[in-house]
Amino acid sequence: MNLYEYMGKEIFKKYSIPVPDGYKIDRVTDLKQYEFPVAVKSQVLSGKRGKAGGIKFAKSGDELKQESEELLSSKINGLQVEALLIEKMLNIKKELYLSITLDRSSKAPIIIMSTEGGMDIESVPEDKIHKIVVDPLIGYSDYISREAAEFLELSGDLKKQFSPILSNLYNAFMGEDALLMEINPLIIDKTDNIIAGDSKVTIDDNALFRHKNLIIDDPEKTALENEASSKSFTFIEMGGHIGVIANGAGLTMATLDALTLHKLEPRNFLDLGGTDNIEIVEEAFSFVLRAKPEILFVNIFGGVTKADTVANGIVSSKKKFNIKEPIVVRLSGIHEEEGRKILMDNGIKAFSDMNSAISELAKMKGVE
Amino acid sequence: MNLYEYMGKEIFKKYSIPVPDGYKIDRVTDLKQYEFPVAVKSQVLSGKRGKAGGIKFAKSGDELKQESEELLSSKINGLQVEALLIEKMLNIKKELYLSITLDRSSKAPIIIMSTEGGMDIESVPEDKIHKIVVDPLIGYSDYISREAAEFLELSGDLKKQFSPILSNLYNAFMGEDALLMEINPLIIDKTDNIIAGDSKVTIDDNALFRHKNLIIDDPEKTALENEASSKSFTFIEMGGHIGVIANGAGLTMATLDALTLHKLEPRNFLDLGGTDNIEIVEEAFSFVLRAKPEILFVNIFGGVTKADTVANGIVSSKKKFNIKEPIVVRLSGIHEEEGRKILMDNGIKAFSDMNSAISELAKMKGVE
Amino acid sequence: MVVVNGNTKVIVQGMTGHQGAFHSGEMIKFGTKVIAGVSPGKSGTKVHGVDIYETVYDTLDMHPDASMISVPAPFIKDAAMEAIDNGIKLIYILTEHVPVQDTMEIVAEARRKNVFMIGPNSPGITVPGECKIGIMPNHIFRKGDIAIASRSGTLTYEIVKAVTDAGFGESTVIGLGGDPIIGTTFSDVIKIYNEDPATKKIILVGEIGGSEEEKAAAYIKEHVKKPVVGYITGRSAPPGKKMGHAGAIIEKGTGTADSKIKAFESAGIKVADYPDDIPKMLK
Amino acid sequence: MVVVNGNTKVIVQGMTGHQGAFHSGEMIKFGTKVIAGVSPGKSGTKVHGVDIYETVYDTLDMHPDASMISVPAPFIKDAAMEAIDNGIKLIYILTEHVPVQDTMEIVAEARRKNVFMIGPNSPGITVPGECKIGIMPNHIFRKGDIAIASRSGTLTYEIVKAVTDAGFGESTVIGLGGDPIIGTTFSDVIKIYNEDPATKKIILVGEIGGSEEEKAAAYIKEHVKKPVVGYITGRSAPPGKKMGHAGAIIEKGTGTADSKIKAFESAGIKVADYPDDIPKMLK
Repeated sequence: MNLYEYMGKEIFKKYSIPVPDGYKIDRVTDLKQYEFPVAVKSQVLSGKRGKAGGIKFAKSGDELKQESEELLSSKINGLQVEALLIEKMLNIKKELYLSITLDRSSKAPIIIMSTEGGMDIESVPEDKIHKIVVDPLIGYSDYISREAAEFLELSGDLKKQFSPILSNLYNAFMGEDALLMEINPLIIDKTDNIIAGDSKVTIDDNALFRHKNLIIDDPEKTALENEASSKSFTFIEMGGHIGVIANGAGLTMATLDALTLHKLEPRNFLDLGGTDNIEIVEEAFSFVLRAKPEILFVNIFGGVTKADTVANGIVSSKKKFNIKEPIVVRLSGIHEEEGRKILMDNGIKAFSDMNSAISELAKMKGVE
Repeated sequence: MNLYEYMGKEIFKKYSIPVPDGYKIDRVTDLKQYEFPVAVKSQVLSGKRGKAGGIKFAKSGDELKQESEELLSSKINGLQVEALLIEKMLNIKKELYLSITLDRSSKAPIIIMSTEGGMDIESVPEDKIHKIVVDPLIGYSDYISREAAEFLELSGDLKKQFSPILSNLYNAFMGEDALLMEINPLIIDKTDNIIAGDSKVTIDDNALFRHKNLIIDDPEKTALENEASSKSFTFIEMGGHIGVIANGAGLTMATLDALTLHKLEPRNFLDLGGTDNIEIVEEAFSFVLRAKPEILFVNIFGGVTKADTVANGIVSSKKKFNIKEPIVVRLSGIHEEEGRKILMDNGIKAFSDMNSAISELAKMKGVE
Repeated sequence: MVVVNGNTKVIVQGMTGHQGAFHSGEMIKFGTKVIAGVSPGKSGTKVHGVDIYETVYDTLDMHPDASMISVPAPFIKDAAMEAIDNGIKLIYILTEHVPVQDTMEIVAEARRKNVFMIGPNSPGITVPGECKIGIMPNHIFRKGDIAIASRSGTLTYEIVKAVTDAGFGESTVIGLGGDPIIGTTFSDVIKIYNEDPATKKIILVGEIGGSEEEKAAAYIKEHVKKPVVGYITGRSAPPGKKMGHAGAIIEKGTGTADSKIKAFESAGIKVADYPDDIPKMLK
Repeated sequence: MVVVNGNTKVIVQGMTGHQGAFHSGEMIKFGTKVIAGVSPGKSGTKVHGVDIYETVYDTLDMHPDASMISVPAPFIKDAAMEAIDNGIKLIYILTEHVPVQDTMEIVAEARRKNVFMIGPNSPGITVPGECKIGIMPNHIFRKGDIAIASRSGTLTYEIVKAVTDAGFGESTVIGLGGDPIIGTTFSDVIKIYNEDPATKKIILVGEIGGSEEEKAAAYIKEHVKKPVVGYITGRSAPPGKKMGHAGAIIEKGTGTADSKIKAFESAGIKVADYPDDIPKMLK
């Protein structure tokens, strides 16, 4: 789950990483009198927010009110602005880049840093970027701060300020089960204080049981997706017309791929998981139906999930939700024949292989 | 440094390990009204304290006062009782043994447990003792509690109580830089609560910089030893007559060994360490002199410590402290000849090898 | 035959759980030597006639070679460390939704102790005719000379079944697991398959995210003479959106379906568009 | 010659400190290739003409083989981890009073990365005519065929000098360190000395506490044909009292001077009563 800037900065504060004085508002009436000038920052989960006009400045209460009103009624890179972070303006002397993420290759946390902060890190040349892999069994050690401070050309008091910032960022990364913690820019201001100018934080959804305080709706999900998530379904809305229910993430992805290659557009991704329970099937249908697809496609390879159970679930869902949209089913694996018989008896088309099922869908949509 | 029972129990409390209700007193006037019966436990750093009469029981305020007065004016196994721990009596159902110490061989913490608690663990047969080595890079994991609980025949609610006790004991061991944390007995009372009946805790002196709150006089050292320790000397008082100053712990021990083999009894162990400073030598003399030896023996192999510096230190000490006792010196290594010349010029006997010096001492004491 | 064989002695941590019990039964039917189960608080009971113990330590006198771990995600780290520290040399983690930092520590410890680790979030390993550790359906396999490695679960069964239905058979099938950090990866497994005399052809079922497919392709280009067929799923995944597997996040620049397909093709690997196309590409 | 030779390139962590600077100078006089120093905040300066760097990482293009670590005890763990994680394959820790739990973690990490670790609280390693890493006085050595291992500092010099004065010479001298947990122990070093063609005779200088002398004796009994002379210090130590070295705590039952002397004698090791007796027992 990706967090908004203001949420990431709350975590930074908790781990003693300096952030600018500021506060978050949801509406203009929440604005407080504050030391001017201030930055008015749209809380949207999008890169290049500044270039897209998502960050404004205000020198007075009137300006602040006006900029806030405008931003709160606008979209930044297609995303509606729902909240603002009002922050004291910093006098920037230098901008650095600092992040910790997971390195899949070394299977360990990796610290990434650059003297070229404030811009897209992907556009910074390789020799301006330094990486340090941290051994998870050893953890953080101070020499890492020294190596990093040297690369970032920090000495004296700046080095003294920087060392705990990096070790605290590591503690935050491990302590909050993060997948990414990025500070871009890490600002050195004109009075030589180091402050986190921005935050980009991703938390491991699988570790949320250790962070009960963080259990919130994922800002990047639709309301329907969040609701499905609370029922433990992985459900993602997409732009097309074919509602999809499949079992296993890999098979579900392969289903979407096959549909797309046939010029059929999926309306959603829904992984039924491994279950042998009719009610779970009904619940899956309830989410897909609320996304209003034109046709429903169920693609099951039975194993843990028995094909006849799914067939019964489809039949009962059809009745329960009074489904008028056509349903195409592919059932394979454990109890597939029983399953297909149940469906046929109830007037639902059922195939034993994926290709035939998709051909049928293509015929129905007239793309073949 | 070994801690008194009440100090160890303070640490246990800090790490949520249950201990009996109780309080420590230094004098009888500190006694409080309390739920009777109580145990009155002498705070001395000696094993077999119970057998030696160091633990009494009281059923009333009068008994408590009387037992406390008697214990506070007695010696247990030769040690003066300076403090008592007054504790609520427990109704004991079963006694277990549990400890964590360092295993030099596997170079890791080792958990030792037995169902035969309350007695000297050395007298318990091997098959009644179970050991689990903890990998220091991995740390504690819950399966260790399960393995231990099974060996200790704890199930159900007792297992649930025990698991955090062991993991907390491990946390205490690591968190307080301990060399030993022992609970003997670990008591199961008649209402099936698990409680630490005693504590034996040894802290790594070298890690005291991380535990400023623990910097206290070592209960097992004499006042003079503690004072020397505060000046960073390793100084130990012994029973004999020859005051010893040597450099390096190994050479100092070898000096004591050689004296003992010659039937000469050392008054002390004092390791001068590696120094090239006359004032350190003077300070070393000040401690040895306060232990009132009959003869002084200085045994130096110069390296970091220059032999001539030591010679000058001996001469200045002799003047400063007006030393009347005979001084025998052995100087070898860097600047040994200059050193011996300085001593000879000042009327102090100096040898180049240990054997000759010790023969001279033997002659003086008439043991040869 | 790879890593396991007909003599491999397997314990199941979490054997009394719903998944553990069901799949242990299937494994026994397959012919796997399931010698013991471990379920704290359930020692003394039996599942499919197999004794349940309190700890892995209690099973050591039966000399287990491998452990299948099927406990809830929050307890995976403890169970895996227990298996590794008790000297088990192959661990397979079925469970999904394991926190990735826990996996990271398990992998580091497994490497240090030379433990072969499969998963987490994996369907396991199957060597037809010898041993199955995991949850792949028994009936889809036939002993043969095609080795399969996949990051997916049901999709693997789909492909195994297609291969078997087309008249081929499998030498070894390993489900690597769908998480961003896993014990055994494509680049580990491709070396093993290349050296396995029972394997004549190889199928790699990759997925968007990470760069393991690209690394395996580089190794294949250099070292592998056996024919390899590849399939990559996630082509239609919206950038930056997750598809159930955390491993399916599209990473900036690398890790896309395109980059993986290109890497495969440049290593001479035939790439299938649909799972069903794979069998004909083996001919 | 053992572990190091005339080509061993050495860095010194803490080279600008009092001890670091003095002993680096002595090492250079001995002939050791001291290629760089590491002292945070002092980079750009020089000690004995050798450049000082901010981090071990900055010295890597000179390909250091070994690091002498002489920083204050609270910083030892950081410095040692820095050396190990930067790929240095021999680390020697001079510093005394290192917290034993820090040492424990350093040793575990050194083992995992196959690093040869000497110390802490050790005078180092000297191979006369080749290389000295540590603080043993230069002038007491003569190249020869006697290898010495000791848990002590000054007592080692005493014995080396006695050996040299008696007309013998040394192949390798290692001061293992006086702490309860150390990187290299008697049982490690006895194997190395036994296999070293430059070594004809061996001297072991033990001390009360622990069971490493006993373990080495068992190995000698089984495998070592070279003559071994032993010396154990701490015979007169009062039970349970510390003698400067934490390693000198008398442990219950084992680890006493008596048990060590008996173990030596039963392995056919001649045991000296006084350090000065050792040379005659070599004859």
